[in-house]
Amino acid sequence: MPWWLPLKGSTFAGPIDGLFLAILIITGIAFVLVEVGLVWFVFAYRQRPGRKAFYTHGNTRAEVIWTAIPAVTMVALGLVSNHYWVEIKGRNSVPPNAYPIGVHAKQFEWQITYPGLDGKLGTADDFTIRNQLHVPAGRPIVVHLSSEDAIHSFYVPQFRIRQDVVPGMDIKAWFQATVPGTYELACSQLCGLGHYRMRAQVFVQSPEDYEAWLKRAAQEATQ
Amino acid sequence: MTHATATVDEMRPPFPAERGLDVYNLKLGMWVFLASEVMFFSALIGSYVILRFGAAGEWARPGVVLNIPITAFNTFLLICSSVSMVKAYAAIADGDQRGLRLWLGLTILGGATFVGVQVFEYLHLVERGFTPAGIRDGSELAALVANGTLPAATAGLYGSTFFTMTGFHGFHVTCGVVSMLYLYFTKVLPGKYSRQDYRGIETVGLYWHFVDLVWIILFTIVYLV
Amino acid sequence: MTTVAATSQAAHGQHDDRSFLRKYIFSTDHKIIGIQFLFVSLFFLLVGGILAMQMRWQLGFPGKPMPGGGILPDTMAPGGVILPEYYIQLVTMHGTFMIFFAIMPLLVGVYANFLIPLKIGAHDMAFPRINMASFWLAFAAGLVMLASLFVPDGASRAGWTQYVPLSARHDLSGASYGQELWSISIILLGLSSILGSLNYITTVINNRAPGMTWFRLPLSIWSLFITAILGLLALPVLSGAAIMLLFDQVLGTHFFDPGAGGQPLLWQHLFWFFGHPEVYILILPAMGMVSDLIANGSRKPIFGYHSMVFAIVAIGFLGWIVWGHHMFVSGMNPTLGSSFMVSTLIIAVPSAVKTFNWMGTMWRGNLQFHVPMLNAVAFVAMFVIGGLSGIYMAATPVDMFIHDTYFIVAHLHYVLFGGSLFALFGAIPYWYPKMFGRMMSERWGKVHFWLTFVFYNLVFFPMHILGMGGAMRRIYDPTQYDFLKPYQPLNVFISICAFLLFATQFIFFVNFWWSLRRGKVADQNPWHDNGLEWTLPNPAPHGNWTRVPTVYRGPYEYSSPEVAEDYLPQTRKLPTDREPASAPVAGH
Amino acid sequence: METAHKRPNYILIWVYLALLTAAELGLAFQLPISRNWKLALLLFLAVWKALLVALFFMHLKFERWNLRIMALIPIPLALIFMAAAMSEHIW
Ligand code: HEA
Ligand code: HEA
Ligand code: CUA
Ligand SMILES: [Cu+2]
Repeated sequence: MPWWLPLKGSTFAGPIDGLFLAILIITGIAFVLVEVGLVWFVFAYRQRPGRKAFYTHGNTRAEVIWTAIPAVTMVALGLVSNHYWVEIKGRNSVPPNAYPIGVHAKQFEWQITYPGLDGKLGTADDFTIRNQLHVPAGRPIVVHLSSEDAIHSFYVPQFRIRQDVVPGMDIKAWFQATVPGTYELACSQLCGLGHYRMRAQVFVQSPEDYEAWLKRAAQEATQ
Repeated sequence: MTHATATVDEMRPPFPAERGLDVYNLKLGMWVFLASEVMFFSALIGSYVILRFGAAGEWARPGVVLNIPITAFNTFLLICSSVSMVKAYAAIADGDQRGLRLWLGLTILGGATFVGVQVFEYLHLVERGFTPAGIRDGSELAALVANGTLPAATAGLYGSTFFTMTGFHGFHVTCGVVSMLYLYFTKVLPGKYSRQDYRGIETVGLYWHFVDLVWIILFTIVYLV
Repeated sequence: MTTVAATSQAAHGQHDDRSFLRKYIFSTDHKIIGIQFLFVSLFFLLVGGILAMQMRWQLGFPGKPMPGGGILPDTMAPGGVILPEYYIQLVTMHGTFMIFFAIMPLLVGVYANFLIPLKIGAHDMAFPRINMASFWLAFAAGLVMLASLFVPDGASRAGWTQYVPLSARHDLSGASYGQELWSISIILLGLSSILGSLNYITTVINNRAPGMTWFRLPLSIWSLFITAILGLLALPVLSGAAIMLLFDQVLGTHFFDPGAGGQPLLWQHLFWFFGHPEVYILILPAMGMVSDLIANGSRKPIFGYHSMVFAIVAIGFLGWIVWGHHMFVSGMNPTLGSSFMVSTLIIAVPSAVKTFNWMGTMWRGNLQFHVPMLNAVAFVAMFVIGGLSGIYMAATPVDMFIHDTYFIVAHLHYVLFGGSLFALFGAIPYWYPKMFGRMMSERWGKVHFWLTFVFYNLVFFPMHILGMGGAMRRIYDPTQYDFLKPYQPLNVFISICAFLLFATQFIFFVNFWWSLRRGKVADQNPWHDNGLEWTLPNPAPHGNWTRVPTVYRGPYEYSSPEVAEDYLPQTRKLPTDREPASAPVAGH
Repeated sequence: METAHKRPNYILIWVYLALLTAAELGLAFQLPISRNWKLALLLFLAVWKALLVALFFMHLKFERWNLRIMALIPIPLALIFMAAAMSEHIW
């Protein structure tokens, strides 16, 4: 049974997993400090007959230390995280050359609209497929998210990407898949009784395969 | 707090306060309650501001839908009832029972009339087709939407926010009137208040002025802006 | 000794001749109201637990008929097989009951009511009748919420966070009255909490005994005071939001209806602007009471009392400016996300102060592991885990991955169960004698503690791994997803441990009821505590004090060199103590 | 800190409030100025009126500072909330 993060399927996985590990180390230290300390005290200072506790009201130096260290760590962590956050979701983080795909969520399915051969959404040759997301590997993709009814959430664990799909808002999210293969697109925002089965398949293909598939799919769609 | 040092201070109640802040429980409690009321109205008004701010297309001109003159009158009425309330307070602080009865009576009257007028206003609006759900088709206002005097896009939001905010204010006024009536018959008429103890009056006054204050804000941002 | 004097007076001093109804049902006595809250919210805790067990069955054994599930109507679980729509109701009601009707009333309703007047030396709350109203409103709210489980189409189906438009539109949720009843119940609850809070605040500010200065208040009272402020200012926002939601549901208004220009995100802002202060409402009282328990169990003054107070205040304030950390991936303005991340991370600092000061309190103490102390130490150990997992989600890029996964579920149970509930398992036996005059069984208390501690960790720690694997929350049947299939054995394990955890709770249940009648009669100050409440007989008489006590020192003077025994009650006058400056006495 | 306060002239406050309301009405419906200017001025007047009521009718002017604080606490919170929620639309 797996016990660590899923396969690194996109360019986001590197930094996010790195950050996760960094936090694991920071919090790990704090965790060990506290738990070991507690266990130690529990044994070292448990009640003994005729012993009186050491009477003290505190120690300013100690308190300053254990206030300052977390403060510094947290600010540092905040700065680092923000750096990646801006790259991933910042206002103009979407690369200009990103390949557009329309994703329309409705109870309880994903309608994926492909830009057709001209690579542009909103043109005549767009075509739509249910619950199948094909993306070329090694190229930034921008998904235009829209919702029919409730709030859904676009989530591909291997890509480490998640973005809520809110009715009445058009939200863009981008990612760049790296490892060809098939994955699952999960809806991760409670959207009704079918929420649990609102899933689509994700096919990451080499650019060539993708082009080939696109041609075929486009023809089938036009017939 | 010892009162010895205090030179005559007309704004300071003669009766003893509890320990702590030297403000008696009832008054402190009312202020604390008002703090939460501020948050409640902030939630409603804030939502209105946010919705209007984010709304696509422009907002309906108040003058077109609402009946400004009658509401202006209502506003004036509430201001008057606010001053009569504070006069009632001043009267009993001087131990003037007649004054208290008179002014508090006027306050109740003003409040009740305000509610009455608001009910009338609501009926009038609904009749013209303005409802919490938006604008009723086939109504007088629907025609205005058709000929473009009223923006259609935001009509729904307008109704929702308008009736919720003014409605809850009206509800607060009603509560104020009821509690003042209660005091009037159980305490004021029997003459239970005196210059030694008029906590009930000062406290209900605080509530009443707050409701007036909320209306001042509402009137501006709902009826004028 | 003043202690004895005071009590004997109190004992004879007040004979109250109130009818049974006035005394126990429509009582205005803060102690009775606290006890009423205790029974009611323990019942709801049980309900929440039962709902959780059904969830765990479905998650562990999807699609298999639930033992005893046959009794459920076919609209919920035909033949005992839980339906998706019923599962969502379970999740929603579990969260709602646990947060709003179990933990919140247990911490605030019970202990703010019971402890504040007793610990500050007041006769009762500032507004006893309002206090009673607050209880009955909460009770009504609970009944409404409970009733919603039995209406056609069952209870609310939108999660305890009630995200719109799902919660606002029946055609989306498939619920009928359930949604409205949720809103109504929450509006009532909000009113109840506001009335309660204004009572606590006024009482603490105005009705402290002479000599009970701000910095002589026990930390439990400090935290309950700050909690009351949070409740006072946060719940009206929730009520306002719930009212708008209700209007959207029944009047056809458009606040949250994107079709007519309404904003779904507005609901999330309103909800979480309440929601995060709410979670501190759920932890601060626990922290405060744990501070009392640890100082008592360590027979040592609290380490850094003042910084503990400032930490409480800081957490209370910061709690207002972090709500957006629940909305990082909601489509909210990302720049806003950055600022919310920073403010969220900062909260680790006051929490650090508290954690390390608790440890400082135990350091070189003379630890006595009575049941309350055991649970208090467990609280520290578990809250830290929950708090630290909060750091992962506070980091926006990581949260993008783990948001709405079981990592969150693990976090919230570590802070809510490992935190709040363990604190309660400590507080309940600690003040039990003050409430009922008898002790809860020490032995069974220990058994319950150890079993709970073990099973609890076995249930919730593995959820971190599920979350790291990307397992989503609020999923009826995880095996739908190929990438989740390998985790199913883990789900089975969690479920089995959860059943054992639940079973363990019956030790507590029985201990609680059994001790009411048969428990060992408590002597006056069973824990050798310094607090004012222990100068009264058990249970404390109506009106508490005949003569308001005078306070000469802070509450944590354990093992003080000034006296032979290892505790020094706040009311005990030593030759060196001066009388506090007298103040005008309460006039009511 | 115990200072002697004279009771304010309530009728005068009432006159102010009435006049300000009249001014608001005129401003809103007669004055030919840009929408934003109107907005700013109207809000200014509304706050002014609110202050009059709070300070004189509710006696905040004569209260001790810690009670004033109590009355003011919610306001920054409300403003923080609105600012954050509105920033949704200015990006
Ligand atoms: C008692 C309730 C409680 C408490 C106290 C907390 C405390 C914290 N919570 Fe938690 N939270 C919840 C209840 C609570 N939370 C609930 C119920 C949810 C889910 C809601 C839902 O969606 O259903 C949630 C969700 C939640 C989220 C949203 C996750 C998501 O949905 O994507 C986030 C994100 O930032 C978060 C963060 C934090 C942080 C940073 C703290 C901090 O206060 C923790 C601070 C404490 C510590 C850090 C540990 C002690 C400190 C030290 C040992 C010092 C050393 C530490 C360091 C140097 C790091 N919480
Ligand atoms: C304090 C809060 C609290 C507590 C104690 C619990 C307790 C438990 N919770 Fe829950 N949980 C939440 C708050 C809580 N939970 C919240 C807020 C959510 C999110 C909901 C949402 O997504 O909308 C959630 C969601 C949640 C999920 C995720 C569901 C999903 O997303 O699909 C799961 C899954 O396993 C779960 C399981 C459990 C289990 C097994 C317990 C067990 O610990 C239960 C054990 C039993 C008890 C603790 C009761 C014991 C009874 C007594 C001691 C009473 C004795 C009575 C007398 C003396 C009279 N919970
Ligand atoms: Cu769509 Cu969940
Ligand atoms: Cu939070």
